[in-house]
Amino acid sequence: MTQERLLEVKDLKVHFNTPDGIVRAVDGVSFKLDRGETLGIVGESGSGKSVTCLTSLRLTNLESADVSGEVIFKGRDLLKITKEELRQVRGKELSMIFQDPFACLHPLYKVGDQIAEAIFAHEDCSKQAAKKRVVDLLGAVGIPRPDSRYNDYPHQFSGGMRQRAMIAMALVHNPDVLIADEPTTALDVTVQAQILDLIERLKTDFNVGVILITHDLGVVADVAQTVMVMYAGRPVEIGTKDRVFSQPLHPYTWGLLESIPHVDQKGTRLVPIQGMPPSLIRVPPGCPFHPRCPHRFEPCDKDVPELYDRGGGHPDACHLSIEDKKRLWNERERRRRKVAS
Amino acid sequence: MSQAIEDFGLPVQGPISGQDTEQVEGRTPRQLFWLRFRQDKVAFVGLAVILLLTLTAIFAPVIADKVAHRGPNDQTLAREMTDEFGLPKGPNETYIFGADKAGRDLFVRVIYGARTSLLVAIVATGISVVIGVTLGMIAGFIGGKIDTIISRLIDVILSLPLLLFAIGIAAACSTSKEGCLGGRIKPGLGLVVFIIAAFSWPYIARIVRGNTLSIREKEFIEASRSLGARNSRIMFREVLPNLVAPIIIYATLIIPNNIIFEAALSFLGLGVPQKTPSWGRMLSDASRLLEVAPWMMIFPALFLVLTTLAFNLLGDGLRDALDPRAGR
Amino acid sequence: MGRYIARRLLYLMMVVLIITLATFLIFYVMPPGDPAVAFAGKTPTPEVIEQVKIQFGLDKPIHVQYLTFVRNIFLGDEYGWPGLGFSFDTRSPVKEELFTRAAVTMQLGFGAAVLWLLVGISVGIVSALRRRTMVDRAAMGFALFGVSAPVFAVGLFALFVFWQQLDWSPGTGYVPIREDPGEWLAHMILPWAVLALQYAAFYARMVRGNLLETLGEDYIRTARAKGLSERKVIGKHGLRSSLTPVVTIFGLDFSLLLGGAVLTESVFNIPGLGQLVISAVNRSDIPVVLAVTVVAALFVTFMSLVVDVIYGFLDPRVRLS
Amino acid sequence: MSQIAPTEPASSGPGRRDGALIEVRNLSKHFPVTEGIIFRKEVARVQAVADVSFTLMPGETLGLVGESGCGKSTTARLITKLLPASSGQIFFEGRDITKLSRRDMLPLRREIQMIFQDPYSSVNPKQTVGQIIGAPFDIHKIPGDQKKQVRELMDRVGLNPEHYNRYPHEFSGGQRQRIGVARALALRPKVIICDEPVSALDVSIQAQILNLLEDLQDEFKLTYLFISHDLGVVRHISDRIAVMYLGHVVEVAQADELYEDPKHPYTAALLSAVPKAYSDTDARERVVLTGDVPSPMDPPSGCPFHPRCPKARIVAGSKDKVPDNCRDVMPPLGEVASNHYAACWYPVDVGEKLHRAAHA
Repeated sequence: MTQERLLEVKDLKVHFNTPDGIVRAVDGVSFKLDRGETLGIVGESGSGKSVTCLTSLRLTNLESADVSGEVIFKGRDLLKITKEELRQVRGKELSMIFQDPFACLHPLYKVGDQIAEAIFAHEDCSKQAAKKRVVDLLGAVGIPRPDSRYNDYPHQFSGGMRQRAMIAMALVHNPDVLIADEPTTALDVTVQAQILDLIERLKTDFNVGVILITHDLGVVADVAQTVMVMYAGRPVEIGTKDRVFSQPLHPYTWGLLESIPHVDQKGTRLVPIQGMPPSLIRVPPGCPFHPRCPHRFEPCDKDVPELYDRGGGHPDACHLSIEDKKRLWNERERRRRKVAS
Repeated sequence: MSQAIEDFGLPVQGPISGQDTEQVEGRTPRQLFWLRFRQDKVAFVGLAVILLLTLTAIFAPVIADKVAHRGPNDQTLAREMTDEFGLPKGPNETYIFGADKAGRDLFVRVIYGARTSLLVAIVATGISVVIGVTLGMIAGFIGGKIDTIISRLIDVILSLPLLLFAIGIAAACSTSKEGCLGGRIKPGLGLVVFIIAAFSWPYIARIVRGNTLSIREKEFIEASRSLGARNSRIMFREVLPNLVAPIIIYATLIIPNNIIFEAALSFLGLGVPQKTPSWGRMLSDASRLLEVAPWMMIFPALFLVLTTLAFNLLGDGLRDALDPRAGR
Repeated sequence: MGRYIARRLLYLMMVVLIITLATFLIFYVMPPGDPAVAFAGKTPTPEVIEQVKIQFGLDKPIHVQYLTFVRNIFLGDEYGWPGLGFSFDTRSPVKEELFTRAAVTMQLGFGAAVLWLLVGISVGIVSALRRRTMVDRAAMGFALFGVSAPVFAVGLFALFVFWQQLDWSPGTGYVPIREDPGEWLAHMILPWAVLALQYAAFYARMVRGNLLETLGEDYIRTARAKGLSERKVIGKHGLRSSLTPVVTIFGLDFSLLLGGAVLTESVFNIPGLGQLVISAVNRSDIPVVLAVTVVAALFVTFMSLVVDVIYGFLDPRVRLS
Repeated sequence: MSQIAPTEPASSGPGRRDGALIEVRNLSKHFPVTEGIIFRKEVARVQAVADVSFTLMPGETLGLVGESGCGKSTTARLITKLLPASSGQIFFEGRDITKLSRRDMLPLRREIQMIFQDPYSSVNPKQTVGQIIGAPFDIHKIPGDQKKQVRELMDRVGLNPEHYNRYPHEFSGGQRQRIGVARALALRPKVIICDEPVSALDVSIQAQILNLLEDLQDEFKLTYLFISHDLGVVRHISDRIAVMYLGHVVEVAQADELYEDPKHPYTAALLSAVPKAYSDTDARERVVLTGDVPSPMDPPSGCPFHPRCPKARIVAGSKDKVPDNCRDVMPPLGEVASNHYAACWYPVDVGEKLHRAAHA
């Protein structure tokens, strides 16, 4: 696998001005994406994972937002380039698919034409040639009878097929990066498996970098190589999938892992995270997770922990020393296994 | 604000603490409404104008008697206010709005006109709200054949050329003193109110039906049903409170329509009786003397537009405050 | 689609029946006294009234009268199709008078409709795209005034300003286009503008609201994400969704204009259907009022069918479900 | 590859046990699809629930799992009589309640309660928490200090009783779900039907509610019918599990047995499709089904799963063929192992691998 840096987000902040106050939707996010890599971004609702990616392509409503930081895509800062340059990037080099395939296709145009439109947006091409390419793509993403399906309207497609159509639309120009924002949340689990399979296959076939945003740790564990966990607009840890799942470093990640009921094993009592996610208008001072954290100590409510590698093998944002973390996590693991057995 | 912001769970406000069970700082719906409405200065102006007009209308006799020293049909000073050709004179210090062609004080008549306009519009709106809410709620809640019948009735009435029908009814019922339908509907204010109410309830009914349909699908209705609540309880305790906001908004918004409706009928000579001062009729009188007595047109027109504008401003403001997702 | 139209047609037939019934009840059953008396002249003798009754079938039971009335509309009467009756006042068939007048009202309506669509839609679009700017605020302020101002008040005011004061307008009245196209136009501009104002204001508000709502939809984000230019995003994806519902509203508004033109015609003294009705009402010429109302209602139902069919073509969800 | 003959006909399969709290026998529900503007005529029907039988034993949690549109929520609404059944019977403590009128049903409403999915739509935004939780007392005209009882309930489900007079919008999703739980608990029911009670919640909040439900079950000896599409949640909370597909119950078994040894190919595919955060083995053996769930308006003939079934293709030995009986005859829900029922002509053998078998 070639190590080609495709995307680098540096200290991205997105603050929305609302009548109720400033919403710190994204508050200092940095990550990198290489070609052929799948980065999974996990977090609960309101953790800022979607806004991070939408803002990268300037797709959020930025009228009333303060955005700072950099989004370097193949050497250019997407937040600084002109609208026309940005348009050239969108859908050609960097494509996006969204959560709700029911709402993401225009209800009044044919599915095929909407995909063809993505072709015409970036190259001159005869109608017939475009149509042929669309039909081929629809076939490639697994839509049966693609030539007659070309003329269907979105409401004639099932949820899974619409998401396939969206993926086909994202792939017309062989992009370098595919951002998938909760692509399977609205779908049933058997259809989800189909779509995840498809994304996986496309990643290898087209050698793209994929960012997969989800709230489902299982989905991330399934397809990602790198995992970034977000909480209250900030990343709390970034690492390879194996490290984050086997040696998680942040108490929030621990809480998440312990909250999920397992398909594979029965009977353990769940350990929920106490409390609820904070309002992004009034993020707690210090570490935003400290009010819910069972391991909080002196500096937590004052100093914001920076995200860096404290020796655990991957960066995290927590004041605990690496020894304490290992000890605490192992204790929690032991307790959990004891209850289980 | 765009979709993105809603995803942050904004409704959850307040300092967080260790427990999900801790309180969230919050305000009652009424407080929220007031908070938003207070910031809407334009709507406030509308409200102020309406209050002023209402007071003027209520105290019209007092103002006419004590301030202007004249009644609405008082022609004793006719000679003073008509010239040698019998044409009315324009505004002066005593007669601030001038006089009409019979030499009556236009200011006093305009004030009394506010009375007629507001009375007819508010009573007619009240009746149409009662009918509209009842039928709309029944149609939306019970559904089935009853819904089909009521909905079709609404469709048909809304697709009638209603001014023509109104003219027809007004004409049919005004041919003689005994009214129509065997004397049940007498010409006069009552007839005008009846006609307006008959044609404006479908607007309310349609809105109420639509809202009821969407409320009916909510799980709290099922919850109530699964507890064994009867339909009457569900309608009055669960559905109706959720209809209050749309009813207030749309009632406010059809009042100006009804004011215009009354004025239109009177303008065509089919509205309120001759003697009753009405802006519509004043405009009709003015149209024949536009060249010589423009004030006869300007003042009633001004009051008419001001009134409807004020109600529309208020209605828009209420909609923004009660239902921030709609519009804007 | 065929089935859809067939079903709509069936429904429309029912509506027409209901409308004729309502009209008939209003004019023949609601008023006290005898319609024949009105027709028989100033000092009717019982013999004359009796004669009139027989002549117009007024002696028959009311339901027979109704059925005759409906049959005449659909099948025609002794004066041809459609049978709209005989005027008490002019003592001639209503039909010819009605169609002459309708042509005038149509001229008024078409001109106004073109004007309000152009103005309303473009103001709405501009307002939505320049949201929260001075342009938007000014446009919406004016629109609010427009929806609040009754057409007769605006009409009189316009006459006062443009005719009396500025002398730009030739004033009230109507000149047939065949006599003098220039004069025709000069006489129509003010009525068009006045009639269009309220609708233009309403359409501007509606289009603005629709477009803003559409621009918040997920598929607009998709359109941007695939690299379409902003012009295409709004022009193709945004406008298509926000203008499609306007078709329905326009169809209904335009068809109801026949009723609404009464006031404009009255202010500007234009000899259209509205004036015909008002004069008929004043002379208790019931058959004329009845005929105009029924024709207006039929026009509405016909237009709603046209709108439904057009809408079916514009929205595949309706067509293909 | 032996064909296991069902031992018993469907109606007496898993649906008949002595001492059952709730027994559902051959329950069906179809919704007419009507057309017409004035006179509506039925042009099609959606078979939402088809010939479903199962029992709910006192004190147990029966999980009802399936994908969207499989009829699990409709089943819940049939049992709570929010919808009338098209055919079949529902017994509560041995008594047929299928045809009871609202009045006769009223006393039984105290015994069967429901918790709903959407914390935002399941509480009336115009009522205070006190009114919402107090509604059961009003409706059943229960004497006593209602305010005190409501406050006790609020305390029990983890809400601050001080918030008696607050409106729902002042609460978070998890707290609102607690309001719904308190309302369901108010009349001290024997059974609570939980319709996707945690699906709308974030994982950390979801765990709080699941723990609460478990605690309440112990304390009040509750029986749950727990409906969810989340297989992890269902396994966590259920003693027995019924799997639904296109209106049919296709498999019923003890939770552990079902997860470790699924007999119906659909269950096997469903389980393998769940992405697992904790998966120790990296070897993915996912059975990726082709196609979507068919429309319940036009369900396939025979076994509803046959168009997507990998096992049927293994049996037929071809990618494009299925055995005739799969295509033509709906298999009854038969006992394929002790207390393990599956509606399949060719149940999955122990340890049999289905993944990609048919697609290879």
